[in-house]
Amino acid sequence: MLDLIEPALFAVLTIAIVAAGAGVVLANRITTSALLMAFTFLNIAGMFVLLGAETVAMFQVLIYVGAITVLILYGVMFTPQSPRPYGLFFQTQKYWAALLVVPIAIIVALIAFSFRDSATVGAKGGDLLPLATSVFRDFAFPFEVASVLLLAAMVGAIVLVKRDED
Amino acid sequence: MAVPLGAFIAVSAVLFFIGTAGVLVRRNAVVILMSVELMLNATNLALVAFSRRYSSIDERGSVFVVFIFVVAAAEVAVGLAIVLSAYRNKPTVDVDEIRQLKG
Amino acid sequence: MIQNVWLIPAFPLAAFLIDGLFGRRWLHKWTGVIASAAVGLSALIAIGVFLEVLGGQTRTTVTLYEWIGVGDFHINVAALVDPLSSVMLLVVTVVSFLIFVYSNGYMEHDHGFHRFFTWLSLFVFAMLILVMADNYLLMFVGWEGVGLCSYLLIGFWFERPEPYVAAKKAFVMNRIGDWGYTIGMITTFLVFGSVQFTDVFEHVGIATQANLTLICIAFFFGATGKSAQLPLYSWLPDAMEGPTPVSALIHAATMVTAGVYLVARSMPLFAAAGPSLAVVGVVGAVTAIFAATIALVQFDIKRVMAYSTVSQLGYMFLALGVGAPVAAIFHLATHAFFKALLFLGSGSVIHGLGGEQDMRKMGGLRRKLPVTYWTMLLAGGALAALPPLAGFWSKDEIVAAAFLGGYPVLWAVAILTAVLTAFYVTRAMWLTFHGEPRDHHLYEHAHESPAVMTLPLVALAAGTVVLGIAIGFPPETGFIHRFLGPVAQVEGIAEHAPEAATILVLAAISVAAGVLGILAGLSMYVRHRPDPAAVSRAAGPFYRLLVNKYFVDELYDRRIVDALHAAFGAMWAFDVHVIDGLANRLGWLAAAGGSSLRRAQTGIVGNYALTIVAGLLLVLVVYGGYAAGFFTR
Amino acid sequence: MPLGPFGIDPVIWAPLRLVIAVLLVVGLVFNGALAQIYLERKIQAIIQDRLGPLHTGPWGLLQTFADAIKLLGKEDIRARLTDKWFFLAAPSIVFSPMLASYVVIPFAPGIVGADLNVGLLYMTTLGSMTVLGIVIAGWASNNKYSLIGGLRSAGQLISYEVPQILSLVTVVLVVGTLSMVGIAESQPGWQLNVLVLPLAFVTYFIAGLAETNRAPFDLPEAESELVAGFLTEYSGMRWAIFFLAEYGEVTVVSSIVTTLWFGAWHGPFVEVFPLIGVLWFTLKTYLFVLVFMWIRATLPRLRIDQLMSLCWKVLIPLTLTNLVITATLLLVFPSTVVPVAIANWLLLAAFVVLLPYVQRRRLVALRERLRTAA
Repeated sequence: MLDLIEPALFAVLTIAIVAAGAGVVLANRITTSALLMAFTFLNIAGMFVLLGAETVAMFQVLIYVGAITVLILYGVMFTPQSPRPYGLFFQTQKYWAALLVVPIAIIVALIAFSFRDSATVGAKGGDLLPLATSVFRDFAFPFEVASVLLLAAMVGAIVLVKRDED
Repeated sequence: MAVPLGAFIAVSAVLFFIGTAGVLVRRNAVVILMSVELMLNATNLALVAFSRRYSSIDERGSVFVVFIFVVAAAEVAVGLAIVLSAYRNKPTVDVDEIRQLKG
Repeated sequence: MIQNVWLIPAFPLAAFLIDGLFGRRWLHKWTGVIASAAVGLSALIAIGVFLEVLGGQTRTTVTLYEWIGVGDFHINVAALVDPLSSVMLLVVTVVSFLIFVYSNGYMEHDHGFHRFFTWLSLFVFAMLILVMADNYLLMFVGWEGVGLCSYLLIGFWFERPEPYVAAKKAFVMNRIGDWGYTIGMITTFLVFGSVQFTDVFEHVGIATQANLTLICIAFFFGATGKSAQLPLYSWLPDAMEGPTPVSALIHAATMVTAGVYLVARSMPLFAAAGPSLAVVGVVGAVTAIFAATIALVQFDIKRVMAYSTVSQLGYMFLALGVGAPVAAIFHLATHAFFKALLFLGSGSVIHGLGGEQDMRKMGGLRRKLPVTYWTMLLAGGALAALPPLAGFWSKDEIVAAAFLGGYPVLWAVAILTAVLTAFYVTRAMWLTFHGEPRDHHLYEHAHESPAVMTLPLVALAAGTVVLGIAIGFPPETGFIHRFLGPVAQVEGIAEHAPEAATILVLAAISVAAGVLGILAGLSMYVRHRPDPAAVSRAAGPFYRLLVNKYFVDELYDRRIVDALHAAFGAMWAFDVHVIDGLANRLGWLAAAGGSSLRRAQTGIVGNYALTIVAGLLLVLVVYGGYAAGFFTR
Repeated sequence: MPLGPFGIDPVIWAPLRLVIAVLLVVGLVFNGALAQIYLERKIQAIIQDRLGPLHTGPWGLLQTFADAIKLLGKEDIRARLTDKWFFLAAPSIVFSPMLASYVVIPFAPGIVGADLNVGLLYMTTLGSMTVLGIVIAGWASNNKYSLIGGLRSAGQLISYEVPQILSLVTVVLVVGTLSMVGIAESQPGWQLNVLVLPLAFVTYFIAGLAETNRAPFDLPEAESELVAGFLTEYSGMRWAIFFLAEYGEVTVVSSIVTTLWFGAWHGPFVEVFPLIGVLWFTLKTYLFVLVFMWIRATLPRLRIDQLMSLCWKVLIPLTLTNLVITATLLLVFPSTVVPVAIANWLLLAAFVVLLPYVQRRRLVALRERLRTAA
């Protein structure tokens, strides 16, 4: 019975992710979209835990839920819009989009099942040490470059939003 | 009984294309940003799954997740800044109406 | 000490950076102090280096780092420290230091004070690089650097039109000369595969006579540009529009001697290429007498000095040409002192008169400016080659070398020039300091300069008095000869072994020439017999020719500049119609293509994203096709 | 079939254990909050030379119970223009992360919900989730004071997370583990981390004050300017949940301080009776809760710009410097923490001595600028 806990959790998380993700796209209120997005992020963090990557899961929550969602909520609150008829809700190209995206999604999802777990990977330990080793030893330079990217993005965002005369 | 790797990848693929669909069909620029975040998250999921289950050598896949965090944060900051400054010029976040740059 | 030779240019560079970055906002008057102190430190180190070279370190190469390394071609940023460069380092730093100190007083009330010292420091840095370089390319860096600083400093008072026109002229003429230098350097590289002095000089033998001559003539052409020789001399008199310390430092003591230094440095090349030395000597002699005649009739005190400088530089080239590089460098050193002194003295007079430069408005100033008068009198004596002042020893060696080397014509020209030199010096001194004041208003307000200006004058005067006898006695075998021996010991140049009697006779003749010139000047200006005005009337057309400087500037304008204008017009037409036309057609093609593709750009972001997804679908289909084997059969 | 503790089947034990733990923690938080409210009122009263709650029960002990019953009994009011689901969800979003953080707190040897190897990171993560609830509460209230309060709070929390995490990282660098139990075990006896990293402790404590919206950083609920911030529209039990969350957060921050810097459960007799660790832990934690109250009663509230400049111009540079110095010293002297301790004490001294001086200089400059502008 304990063996079923993991698939059961996986099923719950999958349903939550797909439903909430679809909700983000379909919800007619933007705040709902934002909250559902945060919910999707949380569930993905759950997936990470299921995969045994709890450090990444923590960072996922810290960054996506704690920072990015709040940032997007800020964006939502600073750009209020009057309600609009549902006909104007989607872009005019929605049928084309559906026609293209659905087959691709099906193809890719089917291809995805062709990946098999590697035989040698047994029960790995936590991912804290491997992650730290990779980031600070093997990928130290790209990591620094990424931090410069972040700094540049921050400066760029400030410059873009700053009003001219104050 | 462990969940097979393919299942994780499939979930990731489905979420990715949900995000794609969001980018393609929604008019609201903020929602488009959210959809992009969904796509990035789907990528994260695939990367972590591969890194934990597929590679028999090490777990470097997770490092790319860290880089995607960085990129996502940068993307959302700059994206929102652009949306905000566009909103200041013309009070709309509808991407169909922001088309002054057309050729 | 020699290993730290890089400190010598480092100090002026640091001063340049400090003054340039912080001078305008924070340092103000301190810029002068900083720059002077930096150059003073350089001078101290230069003395140390000189003493070490004296102690036997006759040839050291100090490499700082590799600058260019491409295949077999290696150029280092390296200093070559030998007697020649150590003497030059000493002269440059010491004279610079004195002039820097002087400038603190002279430029005191100028609003560009910090700018002045910034450029001046940069100049000293570039000059030191030029002198220290161990290869032609690094030397060229300094060469161009001093040219740039000369341009900046001549045009220092750019608010007025004359200075910047003069600056432009100087720059363009230097560029023409640099063209020669560049050709020389490239040819050197092609012939020898290296531009390093030691490499080149050791392998002189591998080059053909024609190649060597080409290299030497090209380098000498470069030298004429920098050292204001015929035909590229006419920028130097115009350069007097710059501040007087600049004239003293750049256009008398240091930069203009770069050409002399270049030829002296390249002596092994010149010696191996026989005809080119003759060219150097003839050009030098012609320039000497040519400039001296113009100096006879100028009324601007600084222009007299400028033409005098051209003339004296001609002497140096004459010396090089007759195979006496030691005499040339000796004269370079003494000239640096007494001509800097003359310029600074003129500056002191100009300063005392509130900016007046016309000698016709001066007169009788010896009572008002005693220090300036006495120091300038010494310098004038040195210029007129009166014993025992410095100019006598060095100039006498040149004249003697010309005679002993078997060039009697050049010797005669040199003697004649000496007479003219003595005459115009006497004239300038008399008009400025003696006689009755001709402009009483100016005279009333004239005043002696402050100590910060007069002390350098005194120091330079001391140098003028003792330098010649200290290192030039006894003639032909003095200290300078022993020290600079390695420079002179070049194949093809025979060290003369003159007899004492010959030397005495030659010296007597040149002293007599000087005295003759002085007496002629005195009789004309003190006793008015013959009256100068009458002489100028009698000379008529010749006098006009001199006053108008042989119409050289007009000749250049009419012949060369106009011809260039015509050629450029033709090129411009070609550019507009053919090249631009081609580019425009291509641009039109791209524009037409672009505007036809423009319709695809709807401006709706979603559409673009959709095309990306369509592309993804295409990739997947193709990939699937390959996987299924549709395309492989 | 393996047997779990107490002879119970592990399949049943796992959820049972969860239920027990949740019940325990909820009880802990509720009772802790009641006790803290009583303490707060009494201490404020003592500092302000008053008597405080007096009449209900002996020494007014039952006053908070009465208040709690009153709040529970109140009508659940929701204004019509509020955003229904968000309005209802916001208190839970604030409350549940706080509750979840108790999982990793090491009360005593062996008494811990789960010894995660990323425990500290887990706590930080949960702390950052609170922001979401506050922003949503502000937005859902459809009230400008609420909205501004919520956004201010979000800005404050996100800003102060940076020095907070940087302070924690210095400790992690010294200790070498993220596990709360591991950190607790690393400081037996008198080898408290506070002796090594006093500056990190001070900066963390300041940032913790801001993270819990406590005075002098209680901007989001600044009554004088924003009515009650994001709480304006809330009343009754939902309001109470926000307050429970706040007191819970205070306890969590105090627990982190206790664990990271003051040796967690370590104290006399712990080796003999492990359970006595709970007592030591609680005593230490409540000591810091008292400090929180003391500060609230003493210091005036900061202005929003002062708050932000304190964070970005003082705390973040300070913690960054501290982090870099600590990391460097640990690399240079891998076997001893004495240099780190010396550097940290020196930095702390410099901070304490120089801060008033720098502030005065800035004030003078500001006045000068205002005068010239006027």
